[in-house]
Amino acid sequence: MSDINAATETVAGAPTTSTAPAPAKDSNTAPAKERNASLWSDAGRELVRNPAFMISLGYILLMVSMAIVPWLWTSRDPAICDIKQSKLPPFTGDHLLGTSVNGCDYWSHIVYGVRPSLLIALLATIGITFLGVTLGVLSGFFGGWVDAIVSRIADMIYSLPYLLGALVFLTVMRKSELMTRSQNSQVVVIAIVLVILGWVGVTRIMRGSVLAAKNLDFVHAAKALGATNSRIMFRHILPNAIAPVIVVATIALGSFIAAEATLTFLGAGLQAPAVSWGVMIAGHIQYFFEYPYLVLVPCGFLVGTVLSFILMGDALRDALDPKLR
Amino acid sequence: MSDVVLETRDLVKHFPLTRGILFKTKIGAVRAVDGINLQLHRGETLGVVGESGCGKSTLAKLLVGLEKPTSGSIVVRGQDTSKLSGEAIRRARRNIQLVMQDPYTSLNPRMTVGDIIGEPYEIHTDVAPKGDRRRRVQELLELVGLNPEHINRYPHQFSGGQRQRIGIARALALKPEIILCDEPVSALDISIQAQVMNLLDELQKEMGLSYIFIAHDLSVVRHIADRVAVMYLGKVVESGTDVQIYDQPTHPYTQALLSAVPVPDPTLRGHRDQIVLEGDVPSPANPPSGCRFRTRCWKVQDICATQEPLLQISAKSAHPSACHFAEVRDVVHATQ
Amino acid sequence: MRGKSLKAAVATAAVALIAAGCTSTPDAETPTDVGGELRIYASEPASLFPPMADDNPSIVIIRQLYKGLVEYDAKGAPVNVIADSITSTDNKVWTIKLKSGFKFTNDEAVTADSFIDAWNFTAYGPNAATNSYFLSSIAGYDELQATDPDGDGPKTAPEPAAKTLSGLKKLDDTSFEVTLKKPFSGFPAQVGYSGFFPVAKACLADVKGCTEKPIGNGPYKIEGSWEHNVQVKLSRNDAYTASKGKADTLTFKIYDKQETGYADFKAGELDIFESVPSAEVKAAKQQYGERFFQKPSNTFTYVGMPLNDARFQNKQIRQALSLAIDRQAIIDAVFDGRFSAAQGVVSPNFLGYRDGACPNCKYDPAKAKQVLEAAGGWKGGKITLWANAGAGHEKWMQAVGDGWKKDLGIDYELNTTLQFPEYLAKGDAHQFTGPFRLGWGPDYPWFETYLAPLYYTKGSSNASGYTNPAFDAAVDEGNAAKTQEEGVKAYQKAEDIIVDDLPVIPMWFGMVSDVYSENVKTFVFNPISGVEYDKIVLNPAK
Amino acid sequence: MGRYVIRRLLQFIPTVLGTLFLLHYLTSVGMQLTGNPVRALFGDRTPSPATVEAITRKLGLDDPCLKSPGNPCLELFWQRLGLAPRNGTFSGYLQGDFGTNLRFREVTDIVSTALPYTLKITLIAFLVEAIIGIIAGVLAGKRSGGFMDYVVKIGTVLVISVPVFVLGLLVQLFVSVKFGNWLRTQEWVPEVISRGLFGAAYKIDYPFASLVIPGVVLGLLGLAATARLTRTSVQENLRADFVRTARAKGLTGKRVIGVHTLRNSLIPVVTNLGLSVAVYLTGAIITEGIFNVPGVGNQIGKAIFQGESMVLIGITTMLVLAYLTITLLVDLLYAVLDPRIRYE
Amino acid sequence: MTEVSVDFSPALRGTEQSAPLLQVEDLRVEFRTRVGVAKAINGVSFEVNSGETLAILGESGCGKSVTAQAIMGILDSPPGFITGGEIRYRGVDLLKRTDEERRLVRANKIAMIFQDALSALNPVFTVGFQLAELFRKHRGMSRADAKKRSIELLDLVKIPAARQRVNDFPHQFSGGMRQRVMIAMALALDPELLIADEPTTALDVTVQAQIMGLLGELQRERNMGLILITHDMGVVADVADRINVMYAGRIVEKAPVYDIYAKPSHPYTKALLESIPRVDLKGQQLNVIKGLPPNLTRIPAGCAFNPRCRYTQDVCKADPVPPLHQIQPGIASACHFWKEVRGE
Repeated sequence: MSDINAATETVAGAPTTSTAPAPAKDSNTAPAKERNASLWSDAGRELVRNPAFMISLGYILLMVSMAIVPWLWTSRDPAICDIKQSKLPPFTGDHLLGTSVNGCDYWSHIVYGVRPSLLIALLATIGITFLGVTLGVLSGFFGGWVDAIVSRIADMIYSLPYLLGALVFLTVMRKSELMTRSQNSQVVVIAIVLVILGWVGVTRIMRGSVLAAKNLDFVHAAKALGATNSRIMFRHILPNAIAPVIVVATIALGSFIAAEATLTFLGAGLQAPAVSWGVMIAGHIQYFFEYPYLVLVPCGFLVGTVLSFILMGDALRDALDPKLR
Repeated sequence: MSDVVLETRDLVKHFPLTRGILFKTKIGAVRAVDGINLQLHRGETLGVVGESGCGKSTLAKLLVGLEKPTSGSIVVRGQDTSKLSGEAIRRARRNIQLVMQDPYTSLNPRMTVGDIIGEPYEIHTDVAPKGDRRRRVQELLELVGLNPEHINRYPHQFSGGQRQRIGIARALALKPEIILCDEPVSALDISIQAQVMNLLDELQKEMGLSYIFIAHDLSVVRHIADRVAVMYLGKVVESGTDVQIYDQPTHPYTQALLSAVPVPDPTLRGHRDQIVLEGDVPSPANPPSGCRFRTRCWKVQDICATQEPLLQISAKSAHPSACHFAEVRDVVHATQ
Repeated sequence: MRGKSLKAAVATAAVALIAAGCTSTPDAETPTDVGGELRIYASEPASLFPPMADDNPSIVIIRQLYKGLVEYDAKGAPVNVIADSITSTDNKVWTIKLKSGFKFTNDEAVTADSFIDAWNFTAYGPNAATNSYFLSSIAGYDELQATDPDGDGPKTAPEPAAKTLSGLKKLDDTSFEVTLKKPFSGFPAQVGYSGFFPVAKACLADVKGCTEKPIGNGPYKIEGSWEHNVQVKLSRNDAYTASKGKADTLTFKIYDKQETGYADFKAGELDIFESVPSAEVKAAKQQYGERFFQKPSNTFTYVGMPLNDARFQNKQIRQALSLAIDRQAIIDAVFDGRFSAAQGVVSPNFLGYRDGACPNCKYDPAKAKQVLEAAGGWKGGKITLWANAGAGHEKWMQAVGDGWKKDLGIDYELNTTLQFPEYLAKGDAHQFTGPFRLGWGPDYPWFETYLAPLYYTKGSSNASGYTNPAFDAAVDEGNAAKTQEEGVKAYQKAEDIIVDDLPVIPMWFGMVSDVYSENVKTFVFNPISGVEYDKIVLNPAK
Repeated sequence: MGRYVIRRLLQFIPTVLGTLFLLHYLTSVGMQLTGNPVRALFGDRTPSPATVEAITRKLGLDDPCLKSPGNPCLELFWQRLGLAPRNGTFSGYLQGDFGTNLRFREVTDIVSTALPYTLKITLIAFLVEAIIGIIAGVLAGKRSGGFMDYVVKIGTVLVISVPVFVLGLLVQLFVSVKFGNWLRTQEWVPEVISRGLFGAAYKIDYPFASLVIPGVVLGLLGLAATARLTRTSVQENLRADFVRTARAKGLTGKRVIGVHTLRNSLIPVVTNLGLSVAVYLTGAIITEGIFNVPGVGNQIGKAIFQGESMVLIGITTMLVLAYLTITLLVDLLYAVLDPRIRYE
Repeated sequence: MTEVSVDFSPALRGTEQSAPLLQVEDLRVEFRTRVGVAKAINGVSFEVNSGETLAILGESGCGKSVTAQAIMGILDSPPGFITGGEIRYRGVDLLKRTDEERRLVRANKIAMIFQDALSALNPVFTVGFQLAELFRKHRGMSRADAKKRSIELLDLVKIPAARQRVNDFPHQFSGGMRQRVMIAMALALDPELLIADEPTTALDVTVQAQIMGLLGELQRERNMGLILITHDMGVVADVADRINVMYAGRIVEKAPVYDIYAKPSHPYTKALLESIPRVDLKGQQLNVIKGLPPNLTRIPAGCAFNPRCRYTQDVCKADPVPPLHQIQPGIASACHFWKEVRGE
């Protein structure tokens, strides 16, 4: 299949002849366009054309704007509730999505509930990416005892079932002052626990990528030039190994949102009166049979968000993986 | 000889084979490079030829410092680089630069051409002041026949031959005396090979470079090399000028190798002295005793198994040849 | 008196509410009533060994396996079963005479020793029996406890001073004498609790074996052994001579979640389901009609006041807070009416209960504002409402807070982060920084059980830290009273003090919400001991 | 191979010890911060200190280190392992003593009753995941961009994004209760289907049938991963030269896919399947809870919320060992599937 | 995986033994990729007869491998589509036949060997399995018989100790031995035509000589037609009878082997010959072909070689594409200035 690969290989850049440099007028306009002709911009162009990606992105942006400026989306204060207005169905009066058991406006809870969910997921994702990449690069690049220690710890975490680990950590952590102080500190604690249990996957991917990248010719070339270890790691290996991590991180972001809901369902996540989708679902699950919308509405938003992140990760994977082109 | 820019003395590289449950013990070694003596003179091209598995790539890695030799020394301008460490080795490396085989993998796809060629300056910051680097990179691009305006492009926007030029430009950045070319054209299309070989030729003349040219393609080596060393299983079996090696080969392995090279001339069909070797190259982990080529050699006698032939000039070989029964035999030309 | 039960259950499952009520159908015994299998919704018991079983799921089954001195009639009054008589002249020294003819399933006769040995076992500290507490009113109890001298370590604690209770005296094989530390008129009612049940000698010798495969003296005996987390199957004990069980088999099917059990009931897998999930009550009422059984129960939920906190020391503040809670609205919204709003601090099923005993427990926002103003208004800032984590209390506590915010303008926050052990410990140590939710279940059908433990100075569950000599005196008076009427009067006096002082804000009493299948012909319910499975008659199989 | 296995087994030791210590430490800190779990047994009533103490001592939780926050309780750890004496005797994991729950039921007993259910549900989930996942993955991979490809892509993404507790409840409501109740009104449906298969909870009368739906719910998540992995793997292998060779050999399409592509594609899938089994053994905390399966996951869930540290540590130890063993087996299986891999 | 009906002697209906072994007429193939349509083959015609060796010579991307795959019917589709032309085997246009008929032609009538034997052999099956598969599926042989035949085949291609090595996996063979296995596989069913796609590119020269020798020997013995696809002008000079030179999806020159080296008629061929170093000549000046082969999605108008050609004039830069001029019988060139090129 070498033929057709070669045929499409040079398509991205205009073919130029080496002996006769391209005419000057051509090169005046070219650089601006060429500058972004990297893997990422190729991927970017492809993603823009991918409807699933764009819809997901739009949805996420919507959610993010709710998280940042919830008051633009609802004029109601989610903390004002009237028990006598309990469990109104959607589209009753001025309650777009009805009211919760406590008689709180459900739409305002949806709007204000995005923030903790997204925040936890975002913090946890940043955490696993940072920790996972660092440890993965170190253990992949240096090998030896660094690798042995990281691998053993990774084994430990891996062999601890995720949910079990999270529950154990959280039931311990929640005793600490951190969990009782404010919603934000609860968010941080949950994110930390998710990071502690989540970095292993990223580390393994990163380690594998680094091991593969370590033997690439251009790394040898840099070494032969006398490049230092840190230069090789950060300038050469990292940029080339990071793509799969970004894909995994996007998907992890989605799964963390779901994880927060699951932990809350199990009573180890955020606690009311904190407003989050997880709290909304967990708090109403017992009313599911009679008032299914109380569960299905926040679930719908949750699934939409998780779905969006996963679809984005998926699209990103396809766009970044030259093998699938 | 004062103009020797690089010399290897008994260069050896063994990769240990280990086994063990908790603690690894050495149970043997892959003798990739097993005692090699080479000399490279200023301005000349030394070709190193051999089949895959003969230790060519390991030799290349040793020479540019990507591997540490097990024993022996690599002397660059009188300084034994294999004994250096840290900063000193990085300085020593400036003098010997590498052009790699695969133009697709040897350039970092995430860096622009300018970054790739300019990287040597960032590593060896004293070579060029910061403000001057871009200009120098553009000069280099021009030197290797690329458009200096393409400094911001990425490698994948170039063809294989152009990439190989980028690789050469990178190697030239630090103005080294020696360039080690490890199969620089074998991954290129035939119509492009000649472009790159001619470029290398021109650069050598212009800059007084010395090349070590490692390749499996004997025709290419013949074209470019002044002197040639033939490797088999980690050892040099024959060395000499290109005429000596190609027209008067004395080692049976060299002869077999040369005779197998097809010549693009159908009129020579059936008129060349063809030697077809049997079997494969033995494992370098367990090379034959005595002469390593004896298992495939048609001249083999008892002495070959017991006594290792030295690489030396003998009665029937005017140039060094490691065979007890060295004898000239022209296999390249038609025997009509 | 399903005891304690309730509370431990609350600790684990979400809103596990248990019930007490009265029989729904008149007893009509005919020989054809016998037979069939009764499939009952149950939770995993903690133990099937009476001294160790203090949780409701265990007690429900133990009541079928064992019989005690007394059981309770439809009004909750004790009726002798194994006891022939329980008498005292001073409410302090009680003489108990036993009927003869009762046997354990291993043919061991039930004698005075069966009780004395069991009670000594339970009371003896190192045996670590969870029901030990119930014996603490008997003279000599303290000598059976060993306390770590320095309280800090595994150094083996000293042996207790005695191995048997000095307050227990065997008179002969069928009678013994119990001496209490203090007079207590409720003693005959108290001994109906399963912690006072007799235990066979063989059991005391092999506690573990007897836990898995009990040797009882009740209307049913175990089939096979306890199948953990799956089921406990009982069959009629024909050697039991008092009123025999009706169904041939009682199968207690064990569920982890109410919802799952209810789904199975709807699928026809169960005959009796207790505590229909709140959200399904309305539907159940409609669907099952007659077969839906609802009745107030004895579990009491309240919001305790941290009386050590200066902000809550003015009783008018407490009254205002209480008046600003719309109990019925919360019950309807959050629990679909599965509670009955508290009108006092004692269960409606108990002797001495009075409708509307607590004038401050009605929702009256106007009066609340007025009282608060009279008290000088609220200057305490945000109120922190406490509840234990993971037990489903957030919703209604939130509603309480929302009410205060709306009617009194007092802002609140919720702290529901503590797991039950820590939460309880915080209560024990009077460390709550705001109103806290707690519950209470009676240990025996006697008014006093709602008073002394909760409000008596240094009472065993007095988490508010309330102390009032007038109240203490009223309870003491009731305990020593010669007649029931006198006692109740004294207890009511004590209740009046509480509903005015409001050391806790009464919220509601539980509501039994049971459903039973078409297989059940007569459903029998006891206000104290709950569903009487042994008395339930099944329709003949089709 | 033998050496490799021995080396891997030796590597188990630090991992297991590390996990054990981690759990030990966490639960100890939990107790140090929360207080004695025994207190919760008594609910609203304050028990007498003597009683609490007696129970605590009997449970082996009377070590004073459990009262000083942050103390790693090393002595207690060694005692639990059975490497240090407690009251003069060695009794810990090494001696087969895994402690008891708060009601003095032995952990080994708890596990041995719970394990059979979990094994059954694991088997079902595994079969669902392996069979459906691989078939769907192959169909999707065979024609990338085709209908099945989209079905698998969308299906798997949906399954991943719906939290399992929501999924479980939905399945229970619609499949087990609504559809099941209708089935149960149909005379012609055998009970094993109507009551067993479509029951809302585990039933002792139908020990296998009633585990099928929970098993399927459990297997769905892994199924998504397996299908995707198979799909990618098949797609990759279909581009491989040896598949081209197989076609050049004039083999039927069925054989090219079924033999030459599938076998190679299964290699990465096997790892995933192995890890899934490890997850099933424990990951059923929620699913087992919803369907009332008295398995290991259910016990773990209870142990966590009731602070039964001994149960938690005991079960988890066994799970970690199971996990490690499975990963080792998977690696060995790898060598069987891929002759290029040799372990030394 | 059993075929429903196996035709053990698949003879294609309508074939005439008198017709040429293979005739390709105006074949066109394009690849529809996301970045555009790449015209890989733009009207290629040639024929091969029994016992004859036709070399298709060209650089990577010129369409020579695609031609081979199109003939074999193993083009990856999508993205590859045959958009026109005929491929006649013994007079029968294969493109008009059903997939099943085409499948039976493969290996039975036309076989193929690939460049990289390591990736072309399935790594997870033994060499014996992959050989025997042909006999079992196409000839319906028993396992034992098929194995016996496999060993004979390995003997035929001179693999030492064939009886033992038949159970080895591909990675256990050296490069040369693997290529011998490939040859054995291709010859198993006695095809009439063998397509060798760069069979020695991945091999060392000494091994290359062995393999080319073996191929030639077997071809002579069996009187097979051989299409040798390569970029190596040396190899071609040694073995080919006739040569077709391809550039940008077209044949630019056809000639018998002696003529082409002696007197090339197309500037591309000529430039190629001048740009390759020879092992037997020293000091030879290498002529450079400037520029790059064209991008197949944007082939220049007119003669595709015009931007790199030293004979280029305006006529070359405009359509129509220069047709193949018949110069002498058997010699044709697609250059307007073939006379100048030939120096006539």
